[in-house]
Amino acid sequence: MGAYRHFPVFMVTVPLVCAVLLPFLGYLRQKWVPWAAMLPLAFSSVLGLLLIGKIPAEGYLGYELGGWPPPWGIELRVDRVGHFLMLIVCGITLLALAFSRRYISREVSGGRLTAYYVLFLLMSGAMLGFVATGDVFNLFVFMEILALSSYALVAITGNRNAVRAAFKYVLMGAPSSIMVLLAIGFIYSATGTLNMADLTLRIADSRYSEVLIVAYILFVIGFGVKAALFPLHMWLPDAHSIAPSPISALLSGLLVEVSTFAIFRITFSVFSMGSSGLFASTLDAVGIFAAAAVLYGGIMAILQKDLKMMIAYSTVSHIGYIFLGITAMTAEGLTGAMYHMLDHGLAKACLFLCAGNFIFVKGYRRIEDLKGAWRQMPWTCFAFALASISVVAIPPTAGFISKWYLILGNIKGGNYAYVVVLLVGAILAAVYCFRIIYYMFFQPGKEGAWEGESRDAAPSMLAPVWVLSLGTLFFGILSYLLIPSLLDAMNFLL
Amino acid sequence: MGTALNLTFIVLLVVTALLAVLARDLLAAVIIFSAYSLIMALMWQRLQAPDLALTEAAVGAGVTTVLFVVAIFKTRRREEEEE
Amino acid sequence: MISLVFIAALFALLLYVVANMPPMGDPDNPTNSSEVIERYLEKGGEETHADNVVTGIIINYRGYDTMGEVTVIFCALAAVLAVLGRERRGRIYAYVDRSRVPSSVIVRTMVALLVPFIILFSVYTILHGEISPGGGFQGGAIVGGSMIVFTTIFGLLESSQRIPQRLRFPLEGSAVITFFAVGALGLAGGGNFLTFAWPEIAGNLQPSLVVWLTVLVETGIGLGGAMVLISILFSMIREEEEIAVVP
Amino acid sequence: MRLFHNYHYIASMLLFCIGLYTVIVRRNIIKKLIGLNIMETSVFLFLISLGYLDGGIAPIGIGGADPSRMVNPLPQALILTGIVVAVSVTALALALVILLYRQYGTLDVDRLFRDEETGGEEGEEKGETA
Repeated sequence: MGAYRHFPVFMVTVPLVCAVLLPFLGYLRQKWVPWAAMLPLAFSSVLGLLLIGKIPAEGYLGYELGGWPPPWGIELRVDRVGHFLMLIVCGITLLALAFSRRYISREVSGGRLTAYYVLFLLMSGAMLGFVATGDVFNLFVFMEILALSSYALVAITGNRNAVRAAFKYVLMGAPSSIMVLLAIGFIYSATGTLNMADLTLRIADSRYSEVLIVAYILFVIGFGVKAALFPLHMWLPDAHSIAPSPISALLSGLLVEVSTFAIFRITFSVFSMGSSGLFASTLDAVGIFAAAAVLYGGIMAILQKDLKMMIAYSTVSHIGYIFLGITAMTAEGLTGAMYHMLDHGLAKACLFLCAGNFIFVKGYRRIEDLKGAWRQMPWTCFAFALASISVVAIPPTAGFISKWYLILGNIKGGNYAYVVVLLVGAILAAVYCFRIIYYMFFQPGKEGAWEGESRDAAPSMLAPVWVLSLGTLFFGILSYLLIPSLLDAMNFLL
Repeated sequence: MGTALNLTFIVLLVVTALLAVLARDLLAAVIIFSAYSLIMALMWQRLQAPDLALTEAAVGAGVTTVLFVVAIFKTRRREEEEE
Repeated sequence: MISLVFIAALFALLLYVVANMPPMGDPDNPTNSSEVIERYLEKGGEETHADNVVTGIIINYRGYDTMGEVTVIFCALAAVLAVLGRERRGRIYAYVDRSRVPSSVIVRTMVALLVPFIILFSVYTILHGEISPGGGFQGGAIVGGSMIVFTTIFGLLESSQRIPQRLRFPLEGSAVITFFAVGALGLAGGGNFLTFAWPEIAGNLQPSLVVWLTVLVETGIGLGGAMVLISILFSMIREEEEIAVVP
Repeated sequence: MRLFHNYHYIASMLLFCIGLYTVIVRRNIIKKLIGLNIMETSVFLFLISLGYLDGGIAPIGIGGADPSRMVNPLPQALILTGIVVAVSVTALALALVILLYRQYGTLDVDRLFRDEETGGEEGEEKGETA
């Protein structure tokens, strides 16, 4: 074991500690803060990239914090899937942060600017920790850092609607955290341990299956609120559409997926499914809600007039997709779900950042106002179109690959109804995405709407958008690099 | 003896929780909540958790209550009537 | 109505769980009989050098949780400041200080006399954390509580001069920073992150070293926690309209 | 009989539901936050009772206390973290309440969210700016 075994803990801890140090820099040199905030995330990204191929043969990289072996101490456990997600988190947070520098200085000022970057780093570090940890209580702690920083980031502009959306988010998020804590209490009472790997062993021969099932249901409800699974999604459209655009990109592209990953983890690593019929029926119920989410989110997205609101509802729909992959319980379905997390993270972050560009340059939020936009903002419009194509799942993009595997997984699992739902969801996505593309490229703009001196957004705001949209294309064409190892990892889990 | 005392605490906890929830005067509700936290601290001492009893007495009954009181002074004291 | 039904159903479900749970207080139930607990209770004293096993777990066995915990309070501070903003510096600004509660001489004198003793008690709580109930955050919360009492009687202006922003500002992150520093120290000794003990290097000094590091971390948590709570309180109390006056 | 023996658990579940009722049904937002705190403490009570041992002593090993009689220290360590988390969430939520009241002049959720349908579109005017 070389030095790389220390990498996971530094990937998680360095952003958190740098967040604490950032106010000092803000006090001395306010101007350097946006640049300095990128350093820890770049550091984490580099460590994450160096870890590629270093995950040992047993399928995970464990790290005993404090040198205490797992059931006594806390363990970080990065398996292939977790590593994959950590890389996504690093990449998207870094791009969103780069985008923030110009964007946020207009919406937020003074001391709050430093607070914005502090909270941003705390949120990124917490997401990494949330994915990496191998201890259920540690999971709760990271979830709380994540939740607190995201509540505040939604409200950071101080705009009255933003504060209200943030409060709505608190009112749903905080009880759900408590439910997760109660669920942790339940599984602790039935097994006497908190380490995930240890839990798997003990749950298998626990006498208290009733307690465990209710614990599982509470976990699903608790993380379901954070992941905005259909009936629990009420906070999402407000929070995602009103937050500043880089934050919307993080919330929609990462937070929701990381929470979904928590359910995935609890389902497959902790409860190691299949031991009891009741678990399976819980998962079936989740599947029904996920299918409802796909349809509901798609229809609501079509009905929206506000661009960011539409993208937010599209997120509700796509969370349904990911859950449908998980409930399929086949390696293909799970691979599709994981690949969809990648694709959805890239595409949604790109769409929200494009919306941010429209708001920043012209102040336009409504879909109507985008008519004829490409004349003035061609770069943003083309990136938007590319990301939309991935959302709709048209071939060379990553969205197609992920949906292909989702459908394949559901066919193998015998859930033909869900296959239909997935296809209908893609049609709905085509309706709401192509409408905007049509407006942008083929409709004449309103008189004077796209005139004036300001051209397309600044290069520092276009670059992240283009990296993300080209990313969807890249991972679509080169999917054979990742799919086999993901399939392996999933077969290993099942 | 021990059980009776525990049961008394539990009854008190439920009663104070209900009162805190039902009181129309927010300040009263917060003060009742403070009493609830103190009883909770005593309960935890009975369960042999002195660390937590100390924490709950300082944080739950102290800091949290004061934060609530500050918030009430910054906003309004009475619950609004039904429309 | 739907929510009432939902809550009733949830309560029934939870009761069903409770009815199927291992009996409370039984030495044989899974929580009390696992080998996790045995090691904590029997070897905790010698492995963490803290007689209070809870402190041993918080600082040593599960130190990463506590590091997360102190990050949570720091995050709460950053969040509250992002939402409400800091109070203005006492020297430059004065304001219509409405945070004072009118009170008699007796109350004022008593509070002024008591606050130092409360702070002394909190110092005791922090430093004695490893052998008696208490520890960093409890002590910090007690300091916070004493400053709250002081603020209600003497007003925000007075108390923000006693604990000025330039004192609080560098100390707010002290909990996370000490934790990280101690953790990195363990790494420097060749162990894992957050390792407190290196028998091969420290030799005979190891027990006292661990105790000192524990006390250091507790102090960091106490100071950081107290400052964060006071800053949150001041930020919530501060008035919006402030008037600049000549000093 | 086991149900009665676990009366601490029942109490914490009851308190949990009282708290959840408050969070969902009561319209005053400060009331909701009190409910949230009741929920939190109830879960803490539950976890601490999990670690209780009949006739146990506090897990502080001074004066040759017998380790086999000590109660389970792990839930206590977890709850200490939990309490800190609870007070942090409460502080942030109350800060939001203060700001909401400044901008809307009400603490009632129904009034707060009444104009929600149009809220997203007219949201350009800035409220308080620091």
